[in-house]
Amino acid sequence: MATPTKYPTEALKCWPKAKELRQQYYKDYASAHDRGGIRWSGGAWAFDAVPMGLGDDVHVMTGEPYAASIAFDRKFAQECQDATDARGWARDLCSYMRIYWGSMYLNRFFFGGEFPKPDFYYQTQICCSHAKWDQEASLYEKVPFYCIDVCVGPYETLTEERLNYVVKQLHDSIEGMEKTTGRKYDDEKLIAAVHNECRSTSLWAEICTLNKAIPAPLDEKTMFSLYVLNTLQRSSKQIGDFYEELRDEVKDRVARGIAAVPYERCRIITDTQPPWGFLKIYRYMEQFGVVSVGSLYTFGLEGIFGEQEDGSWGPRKTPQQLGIKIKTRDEALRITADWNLSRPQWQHFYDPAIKTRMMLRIVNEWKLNGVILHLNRGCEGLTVGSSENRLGLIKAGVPVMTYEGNMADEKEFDERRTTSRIESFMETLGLEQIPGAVAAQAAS
Amino acid sequence: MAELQEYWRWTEYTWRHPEMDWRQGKRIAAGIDVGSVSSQALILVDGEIFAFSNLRTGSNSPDSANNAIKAALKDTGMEIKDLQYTVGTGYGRVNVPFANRAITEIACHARGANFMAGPKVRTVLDMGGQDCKAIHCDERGKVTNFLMNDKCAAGTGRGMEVMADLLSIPIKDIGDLSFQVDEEPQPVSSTCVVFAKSEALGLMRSGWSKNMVLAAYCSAMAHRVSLLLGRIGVEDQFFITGGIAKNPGIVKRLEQELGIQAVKSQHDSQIAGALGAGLFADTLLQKGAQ
Amino acid sequence: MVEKFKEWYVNRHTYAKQWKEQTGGKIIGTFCTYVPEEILVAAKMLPARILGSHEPQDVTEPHIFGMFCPFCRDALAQGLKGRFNYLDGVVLAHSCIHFRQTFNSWRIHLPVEFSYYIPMPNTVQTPHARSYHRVEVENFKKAIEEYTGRPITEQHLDRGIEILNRNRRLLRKVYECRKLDNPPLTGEEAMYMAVTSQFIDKEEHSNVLEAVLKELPERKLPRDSGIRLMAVGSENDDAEFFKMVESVGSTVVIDEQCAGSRYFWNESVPNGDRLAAIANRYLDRPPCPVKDYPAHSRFQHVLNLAKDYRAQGAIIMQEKFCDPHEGDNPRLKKFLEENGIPTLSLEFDSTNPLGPFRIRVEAFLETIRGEELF
Amino acid sequence: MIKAGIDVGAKTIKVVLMEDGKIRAKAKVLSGFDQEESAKEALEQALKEAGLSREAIGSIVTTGNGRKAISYASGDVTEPRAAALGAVFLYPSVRTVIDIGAEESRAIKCDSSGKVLDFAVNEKCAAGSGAFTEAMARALEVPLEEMGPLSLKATQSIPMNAQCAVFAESEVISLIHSKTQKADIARAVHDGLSSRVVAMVRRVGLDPELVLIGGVAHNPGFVESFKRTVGIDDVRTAEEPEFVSAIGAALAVGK
Repeated sequence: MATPTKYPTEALKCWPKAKELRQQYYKDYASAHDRGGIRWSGGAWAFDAVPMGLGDDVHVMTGEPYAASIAFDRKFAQECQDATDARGWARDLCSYMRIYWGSMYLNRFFFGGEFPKPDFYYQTQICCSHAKWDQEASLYEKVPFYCIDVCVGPYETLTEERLNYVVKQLHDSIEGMEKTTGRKYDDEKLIAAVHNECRSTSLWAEICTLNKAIPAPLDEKTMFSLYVLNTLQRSSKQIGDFYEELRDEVKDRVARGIAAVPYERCRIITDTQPPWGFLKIYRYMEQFGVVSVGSLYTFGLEGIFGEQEDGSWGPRKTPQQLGIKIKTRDEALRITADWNLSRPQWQHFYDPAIKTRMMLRIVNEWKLNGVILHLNRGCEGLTVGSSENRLGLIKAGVPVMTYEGNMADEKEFDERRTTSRIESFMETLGLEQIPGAVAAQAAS
Repeated sequence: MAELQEYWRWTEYTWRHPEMDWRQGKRIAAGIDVGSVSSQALILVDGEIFAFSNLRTGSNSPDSANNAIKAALKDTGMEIKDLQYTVGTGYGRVNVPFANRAITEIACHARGANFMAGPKVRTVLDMGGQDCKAIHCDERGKVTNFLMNDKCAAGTGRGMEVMADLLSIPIKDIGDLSFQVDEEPQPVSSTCVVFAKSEALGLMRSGWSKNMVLAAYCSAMAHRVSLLLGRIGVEDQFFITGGIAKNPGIVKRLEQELGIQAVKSQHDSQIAGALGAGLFADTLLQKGAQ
Repeated sequence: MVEKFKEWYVNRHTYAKQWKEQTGGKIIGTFCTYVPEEILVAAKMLPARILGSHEPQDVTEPHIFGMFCPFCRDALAQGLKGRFNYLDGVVLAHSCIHFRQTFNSWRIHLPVEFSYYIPMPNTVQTPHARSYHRVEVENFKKAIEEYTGRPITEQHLDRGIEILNRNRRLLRKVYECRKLDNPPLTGEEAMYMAVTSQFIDKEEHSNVLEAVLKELPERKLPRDSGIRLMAVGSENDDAEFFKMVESVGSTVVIDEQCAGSRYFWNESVPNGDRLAAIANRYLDRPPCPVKDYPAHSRFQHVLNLAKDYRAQGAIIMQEKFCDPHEGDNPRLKKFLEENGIPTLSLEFDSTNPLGPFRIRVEAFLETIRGEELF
Repeated sequence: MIKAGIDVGAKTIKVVLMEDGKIRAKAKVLSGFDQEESAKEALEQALKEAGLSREAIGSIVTTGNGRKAISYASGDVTEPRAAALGAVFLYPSVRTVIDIGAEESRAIKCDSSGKVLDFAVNEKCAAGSGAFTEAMARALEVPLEEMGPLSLKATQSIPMNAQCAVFAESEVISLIHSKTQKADIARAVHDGLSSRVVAMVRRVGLDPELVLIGGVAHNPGFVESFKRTVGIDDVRTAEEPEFVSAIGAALAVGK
């Protein structure tokens, strides 16, 4: 077989900055109280722009990314999950939740010291586990819990009443936060935060859209450490600024034909969170010239997309870009509600057919050769409907491979079986290992 | 292909009180524990252990019960008809032909443990072939709360039996051998007993010694059991019944995990169930049961 | 008369087909117990709840991954095996994501004339859920009107509400008898009564209930009722399990499950606005844990039931992988035990080997019986 | 020239020697602790049977879970590919290959050239692999090879309610203690296994042009259950099911 073309590659300049932002984030949270600031915890999908109205010293720690960081430390991850098991919780519950609880029960903060107790929990309910997660956490920590129900059906069926239902709850939550913190709520700060949120999430969608290029400027393994910033605090200006910088760098990579994977000759996407402790399976696929250009998960968890003039998928236009001037609290809440309800990764909760449609769109627009679905035992929320997605993709003629695993519980991932499964899938795609790629990896 | 020698079984034996004359006794009570792997029959005379047997369970439990009681009665001059009250327990408890009543092994193990290790015992761990029970009891050996492993046998005696068979090592030696390693290896991850076999083979193929494999299994099992115990709450004065108590490879590692020592007893931990059943029989006799 | 319910339970599909022949009416499959049946009954339709059959099956593997609850797979299997081929429509009111898969796979692979998803509020504890859900119930009514081409008048609604309420009242009355020292019903029999009300014509069902209520005062169980137990937890109509539990010296006197009391416990309270009355009824009913937050409002209700029915112990029935219940049970267990109700937790699959369960149940009963052995 | 195929399985190692599309010799040994050594032994046996010397072998291709452990192999192929190649070589019309091994079972969809189009693997579930029958045989105290014939004597069909192999073992023991006939239990065991296998096969689609390979295909009790479950009367089982993958491996050279 002829040796495939080798594209030029370069390290991502923004990389260290992303790392730095993450570390600072957890430091700030842990030390917030020392500086008289406010701490809240909850889900990465919480309306994080809303608490911003409480002041500039409001710090958040979202549960999922925190648990994911722990997942890389298999030993501590296991200790946390054992601590949760020991309290009688079922082993098949969300593994992020079990890790977060464990860290809380053990009173051990992954980034050093005791587990920082939040002033309140703030969450959205779309996955069955979300409300239960913070219900337990708030009872254990004896702090208030505000939960916004966003189960109002897919965005394409959104009505005025459905939007109002969410907005009214957001209003209530602000009153609650004022009571809890004894602070006066500042609508100007909310408005700014909503603008930032839309900017950050639209920018990420734009960056993902740049990955339509061949060769792909980014591979999913890299994207994992980039998309995460939006899960931390998408409504902060810093994060938006970072994505702007990143967008420009990725644009430049596309212009100069810089690839993420040197021997790219087969493009795929995966699905749901990967088994964090075993990202090497992505490196293994690279040996065959396979690049994962992302997933509905990396794209749509925190990227807000919209149809472009030409009907293709791209960043949704932000209120700023549309010249909308937000004046009141209510306007701000309506915009953030509508914006979040359009989140791609929320749609499949109602119907797998919607997700299949989005995936097929990605298959075509990102020019893919196949899809790998992670049947993630650690997250029923993102795995829900996966089997129907598989059938839908196969029906449309897309080669699909599935593997079972767990994003954060290594007991449920089998490395040997998964690798040999990938190898078989490569055979069905007619791909063999590229000596050059193997050697390069061995060297690095 | 099937190994002829069954390394995984404990050896059978019987015991008899050296000088007791049962004919002097007022109450003769018996307890029969028909477990999935082994069966015990135990006879109490006026509340004192007179004789017992510890045999393997055949796949035909009524016979297991008969064989066990016959073995216990052998050369004692006592016959089944002399038993005034008999309680059956264990998986085959409802199939003990000559039993007056059946009581679960959970109640019996707690009662037996209370007799064997004293009234201060609050937590009893029974690791049988099929399941693992964490029992909390009061000063009379009355069960106040209990937990059993759900649909997973990792952490039951079976795991060890599989290893013994696979490595052709008598089960009684496993514990000691598991300590003959330079350093404690990583516990194995496999949670399914059925896959433990291939996992062990894989480890051996990658150059692990038999002892290392044993060490890895003992610590994995000790860890799983400690989680179960954690859920019921381990109090001081904690006692282990069942064959597993004879495996220091697990017991010592478990004690390390829990940070407390298990109470030791001069009795064979495998008779706890039959003993408890016998004690219940004796109580019922005193209460005038027929 | 009591036997009638078991007969219905066993022959539910034959019943449905006959109902269709005789009435020429439409049968709507309901997913979970949050569908406002008043609307369907007002439109003279037969609501039939989609349930499993507790038999081993091998047909759902391609559609629902094995990490989701056995109930949602067992239920889909019934559809894929063609047992519900008489359905004209299917409706789901938002409950858990597990069962939504059953509904969606059904829509994809078993097309029916009418399918509707009600985005019912999940946070039933917020006051805003009321005005919102009223609109959704109204939308549902409109959809039904469009489908049948007949308007649903206020009189129709009143009729629907009354038929449902009557059935609920009667079931409550039957449950009342279970408070007696020697309940005239076994838990198994009560389970058949409650479950069948979820797929048998409500009026027909109510008529038999009334007849049974006349019989009950004379009725005696052929055995000592033994320990009084409560069954609490996930969907479970596993008759074999109840049989076993009641064969080892106990009687289930009350339940808190969607196959039982949760389904019929409260009524629609008619006020001027009928749709609001219907909507509120479903927001105010004893909730499935998936809708029970921020507060655990359910816990006190469970304890009250245990006390009113003098349950001596509670069996917490946990459907494997049922996250909402798994998210409640450890705290519920603690709550009950702190209030003097011992509990036994069991993990259920669609089919269960009774041997291992039996040991646990017997041991549990021994701990409750207490002194006789000491 | 001679092409050797070695299937390095979890329990046994199978070797096949082929020459111009014909099978010259076969051998099978227990895997043991040293798969490489056992493989060598099996290879020697096969050469002896064929009256050939080591030099006569042109290529050695391995498959099976230990396929990477054989240093002297000239290459290796994945289990699905080997199974598909071997099955289509022996039975050209086959489009679905069902491979039930001791530890893993697989359903493979392939084309006329033996190219794998889609496949499903029974993930880490003992209840869907040969290990299940093995564990149950032990609980029943019946030699593994007698399980199948025994189950054919069943007089009634009882469902295997346990979903997991280990829980099933307790169930079997409970059944024994409730005096259920061993034959009926054995049938329940095979029904349980086949329903799991069929559930997996449905993931790639159930095509009547199928063949059962792997050691378990020898078990008449399983095959009967399988027929009942899929509702196909003439289910094709390979004549020497355990060698199909080794044949496929031998043929993989140059493909």
